[in-house]
Amino acid sequence: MDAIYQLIHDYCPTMPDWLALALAILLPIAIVMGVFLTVFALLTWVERKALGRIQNRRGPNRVGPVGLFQPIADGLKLLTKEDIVPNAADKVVHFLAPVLVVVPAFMVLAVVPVAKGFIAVDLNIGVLFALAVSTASVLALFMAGWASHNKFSLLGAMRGVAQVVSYEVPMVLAAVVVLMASGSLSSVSIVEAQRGLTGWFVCKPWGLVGFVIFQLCAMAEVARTPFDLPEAESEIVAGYHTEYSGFKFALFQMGEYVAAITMGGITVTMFLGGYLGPGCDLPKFGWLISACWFFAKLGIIVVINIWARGTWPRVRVDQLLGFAWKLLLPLSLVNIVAMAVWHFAPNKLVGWVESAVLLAVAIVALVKINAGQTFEKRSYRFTS
Amino acid sequence: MSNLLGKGMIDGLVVTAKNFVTSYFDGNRKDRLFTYQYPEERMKLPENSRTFPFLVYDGTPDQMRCTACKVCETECPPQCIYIVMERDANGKPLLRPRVFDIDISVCMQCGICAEVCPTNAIKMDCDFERSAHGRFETLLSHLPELLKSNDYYHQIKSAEATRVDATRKPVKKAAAPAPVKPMPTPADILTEDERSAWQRGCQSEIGTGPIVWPPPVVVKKKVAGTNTEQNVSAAPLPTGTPWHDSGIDIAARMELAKDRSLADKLMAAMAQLDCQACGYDCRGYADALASGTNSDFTLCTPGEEETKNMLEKLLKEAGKL
Amino acid sequence: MIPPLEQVREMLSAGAAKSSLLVEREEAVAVAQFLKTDPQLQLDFCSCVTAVDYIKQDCIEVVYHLYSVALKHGPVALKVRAPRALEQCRMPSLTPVWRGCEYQEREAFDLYGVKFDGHPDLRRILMWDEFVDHPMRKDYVPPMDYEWEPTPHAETLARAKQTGGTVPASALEAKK
Amino acid sequence: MSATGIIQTQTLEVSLGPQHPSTHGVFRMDVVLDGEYVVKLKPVMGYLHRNHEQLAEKMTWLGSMPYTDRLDYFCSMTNNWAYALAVEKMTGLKVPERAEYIRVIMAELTRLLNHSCAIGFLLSDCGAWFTPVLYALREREWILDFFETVSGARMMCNYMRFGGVRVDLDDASLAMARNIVARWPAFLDEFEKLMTENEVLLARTQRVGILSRNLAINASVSGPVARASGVEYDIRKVDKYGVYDRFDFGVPVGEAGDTFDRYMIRILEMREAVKILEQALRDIPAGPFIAPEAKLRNFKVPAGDGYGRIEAPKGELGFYLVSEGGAKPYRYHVRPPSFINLTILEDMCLGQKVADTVIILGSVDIVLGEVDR
Amino acid sequence: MNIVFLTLSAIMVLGAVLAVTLRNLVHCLLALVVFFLGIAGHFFLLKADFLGAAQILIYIGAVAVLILFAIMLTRNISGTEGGRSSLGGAWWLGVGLASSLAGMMCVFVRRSELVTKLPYGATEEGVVKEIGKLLVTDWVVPLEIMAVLLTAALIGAVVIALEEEKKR
Repeated sequence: MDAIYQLIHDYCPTMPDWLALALAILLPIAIVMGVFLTVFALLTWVERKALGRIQNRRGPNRVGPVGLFQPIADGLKLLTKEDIVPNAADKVVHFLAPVLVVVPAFMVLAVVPVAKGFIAVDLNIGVLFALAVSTASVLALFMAGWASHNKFSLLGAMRGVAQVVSYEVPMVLAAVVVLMASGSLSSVSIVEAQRGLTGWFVCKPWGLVGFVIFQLCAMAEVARTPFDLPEAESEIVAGYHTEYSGFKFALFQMGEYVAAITMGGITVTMFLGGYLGPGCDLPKFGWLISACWFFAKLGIIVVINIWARGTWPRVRVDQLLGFAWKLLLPLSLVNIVAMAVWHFAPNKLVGWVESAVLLAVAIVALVKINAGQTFEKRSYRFTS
Repeated sequence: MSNLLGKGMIDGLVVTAKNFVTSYFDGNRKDRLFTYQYPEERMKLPENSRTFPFLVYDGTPDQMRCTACKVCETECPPQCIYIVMERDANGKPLLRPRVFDIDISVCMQCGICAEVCPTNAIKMDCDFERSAHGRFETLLSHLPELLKSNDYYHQIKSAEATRVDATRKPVKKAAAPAPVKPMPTPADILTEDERSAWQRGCQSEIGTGPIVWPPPVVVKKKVAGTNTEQNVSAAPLPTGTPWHDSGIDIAARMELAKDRSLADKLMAAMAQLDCQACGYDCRGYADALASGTNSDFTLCTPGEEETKNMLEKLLKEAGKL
Repeated sequence: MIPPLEQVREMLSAGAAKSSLLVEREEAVAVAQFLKTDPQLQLDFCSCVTAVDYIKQDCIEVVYHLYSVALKHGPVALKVRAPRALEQCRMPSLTPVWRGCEYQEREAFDLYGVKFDGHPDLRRILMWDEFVDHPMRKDYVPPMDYEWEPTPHAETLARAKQTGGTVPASALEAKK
Repeated sequence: MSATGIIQTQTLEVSLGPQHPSTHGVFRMDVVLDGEYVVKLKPVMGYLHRNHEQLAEKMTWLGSMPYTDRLDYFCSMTNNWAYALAVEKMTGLKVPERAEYIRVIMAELTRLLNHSCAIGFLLSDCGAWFTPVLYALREREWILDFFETVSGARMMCNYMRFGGVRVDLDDASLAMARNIVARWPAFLDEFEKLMTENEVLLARTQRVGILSRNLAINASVSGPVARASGVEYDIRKVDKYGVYDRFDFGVPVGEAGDTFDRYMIRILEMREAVKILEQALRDIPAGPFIAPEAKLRNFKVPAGDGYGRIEAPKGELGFYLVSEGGAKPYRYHVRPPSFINLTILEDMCLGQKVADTVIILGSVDIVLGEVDR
Repeated sequence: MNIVFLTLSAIMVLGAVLAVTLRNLVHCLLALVVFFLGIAGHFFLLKADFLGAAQILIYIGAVAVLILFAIMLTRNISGTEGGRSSLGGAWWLGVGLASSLAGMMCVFVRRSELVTKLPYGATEEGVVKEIGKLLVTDWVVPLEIMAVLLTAALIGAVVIALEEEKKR
């Protein structure tokens, strides 16, 4: 933000001081909102096209050249749709819920370093701020479910709250490993700590396990398949946003998709070395290449989400919670120990091998312990 | 639950990935991306495909094959066809339908009318774009819209059309060639009473009290001195014909007409449909056969074999043949 | 009385469509138990339960088609008759013997008005609960006023009323 | 059975349906929930009741044939065959060889179509976001095109007549049928690879909605649902109707009787159907496709009653017909498999969760046209 | 800077008052959340952003959700059946007590010099490191005790859940 403040002063010194400051604050916000809203619109289009192709049909191809204006068409449709509020609903809370869903999703964007030197607000507690704000969405889920005064949304809300709360813990613990490695909370310094050829944290054993845990928890946090329980269409109609229509429903969708992007952004920042990549330090177009690296990696995360959504069925509630508490949580604790072992090892190779072995043993042990419900191979006899 | 990230899920991902990638290479093959982009890209319908029925005419719309024998009207399961026989001034049937309505909102496209039609007059079309603005008047297709030429029939169903043409022997029109009347315009085609008569007949309202079937033929007569017309329904059939119900089979009908005059026995042998395929209604044809004015006993097409043999037996007994 | 075993077995071997067993209402459950438990018969699969309204003989007949899954032999039609009048139209339910009759007997009750004594949960199954009459009986006259909509059909109804179309009591009752 | 544990929770009365995305039609289940567990479940049906049986009493014998397509609108061919079989049994009409083979081909194609869609919908109830259904629909399109080429309509075929079939199978349509059947093994392998070993699916369907063998027989459950619980009863093998005794095919039988078994039984039955089709298409004889003495109009059935049944994809589909010798049936009753298979829905769902009731209903595979008639 | 401080405090006071006086429990909870946000805002104003983020994470993320679950278990949530007005009889006694307490607080704060000095030389980026060092050096004993306490609570929760499961 202060870099932009200097920039403004160089180009037009005549501008009064408070205007420059205001501009320095508002400009990055405008950029971030603009970029990520177009990314959101693009994401809905990519998802529908990709799911279509997976399912042997062409995705939307009517509106715009290859269906590119489909998100705009959806937006306009939802804008003009009538906004029905059930009369038994709790008006105030019913109105506040979609707002509270969207706000945390966008606030987290403040600490995601999009490119070299391009970060909205360089807080030195970046990651902690991101995780703290993303827990606020729990309240929004409950408000939506409770205010709609509808049994299905109540069930959806309870599932959503349980899911987000129980996946919060392993997520934070998986993030702890990265903080230990980079020594600071600020997202820019985390990215800088991953320089070097195999510098990305994902290349380290504990980094890989941390990445997998963080990615699973992010999918659960944002309720994407296979964890999309809060709005499981086939069971509880549309979960907590059953009673929403018109633009409030659009806000819910926007909140969900933008949260998916921001969680992807944080995963990229922490594990895949944010905007780092060969060529991101060039003087002239360094920042442009680093931006491309960042969005490329974000694309990989989004593709994984869509791919999983097109293939896997949904997990049941008790299995979902069991998976979080009985497997992800202990695994992330062991991951922290493995990180410590790697850190204090005499040299890199020994540390690498030791933590890898420790993690492998931990994973196998945990899988064995939780193998309560084995899947038996079924044999079928054929009567003549 | 614990080994959630096992092999099975990876296999699933591989299958969807393969589908995703190959859809870009052989996307235009119909067995891969099987959706047709409808208005631009149309699916070629196979020849047998059937939607709504239409009436076939040879040459000019006036030479339509339909003889208004009403077999399709009786056989149609949802009862969505309504036919009124055309009569000249003094009420003689002209073997042509004056009114032939099909309510396509009721028709379920089962094709039974085309199957049972003795004169191959009604066939199944394959044009499915029949949307309309209203739910009642516009979905009721009248005679002019239904008429389509035999060449159109050849065009949409060539194999079937040629087969039909081969089997069709030139149908001898019993009645004298009717003077060519201008096609009735829709305005005066369905008067008020005929519409309600049609609705009674067509709406197949189950058990709405005794349905007089077929609906009484209404002949308009000017009331002297006033310009209003008074509906005089044609004389209802003599009540003394208990066998006059197509539901009873021929043995039972002959049983009922056992000790009756030759004309009554001949009438009992008919198919009781008053379909006028023979040029008269059942009563008229039986009287014609009894009085010898008409000696051809094979005109009762809906009666098929059993009626023809019975008529032949009766005429032989009576020594007419 | 329990039908002699040979009669049933010969009926089964004949396998003709004519193998039906007319049973008094009182003995129906006993005969059913016998058919189900007898080692040679073991008719444990009650495939189809139908009510038929014989208006001329003034009786409603309920037909149970029984098969044996164990011995895989053919249908025995167990027929039970009850008078048509709604009050006396009662017969013992065979659901305790074959659980499969539960829904089909409820349907017979719903559409024909046959009350099955001993049925665990005798309610209407296809028609809505406030419906008064039993629609599949031969003398049933459907109410004229199904969901009313002002369409040309209105003329049809007017015409029907004018020419003496009857409006049944059940329709008026349902309207109240 | 409300929780008498430490916290006294309140039960929740929810009605799943008739407007619900996964009840396969207008079907309602009044469910009493204690938390996520089902305490009581009462199915409510009748929303699609068109009184098909009373309509049939007012129509000729042939007139009801197109209405049988609307019973189980997924398998119109097998509905036609069941009705035709019942009437032929009463009139003693002899069906020519070729017609019998054509009927077997059509029935087995309908079985493929029905099972693949049933599994597809079951998986989309599990949450697999419609991908398996669209793979199944892709294959189903080919079979529907074949039906349209032969009978004239994709789903409402109205194809079978008393004594045979309405239109003959010419060489072109036989060739079309052969290459459809040739595609199926590859599709089945792809489908199994996509879903069968998926751990999430295994976790969700194994030991869920268990149906014991005796309860299945006692509640006259038929079709794949019964065979999954260990009931070795397939009407094609027991009654040997049509020419089924000429083909060698197995009947898969499971033993655990849970949702996964019902899923696997349908896949194995599809593989058996492909075997039958290959044999039928290979040795279909020439000859008339309808009995010469079959009459279209004034068709009369001798007085008496009769019960004909076939192994429809969903179970035992039977027709009980009473005739007074007239042109109209005196009594016309349909024995619908889905309607009777629902008797045990509550027994399977007690104690399971809301998410499981939806899958159990999906595994029973009901179609409301047949349930309500 | 004090404009922001004044508005923030006003919002906080409004939130607190609403939290007490609203009838619908869910609305009270939301007012409470607004109050917690106000506190977090103050921390950010004082440049103690670690505390601000922690406040959001702990109070809004956990405590509010805990109260939420508590609300779910109470009977009349919309508070309409209550009947008695929420202020209760002797409300004037409560106000008197509260105002006297507030007065004493102001006096103590005015007198202590804590306000003028930034604690522990908090430089721009050092706060987080400082807190980290302190926690592991001077305050390590309370940290360990709290860790043991939390794990005990966690195990207790699991045991209760298992019991509930067995009863099912």
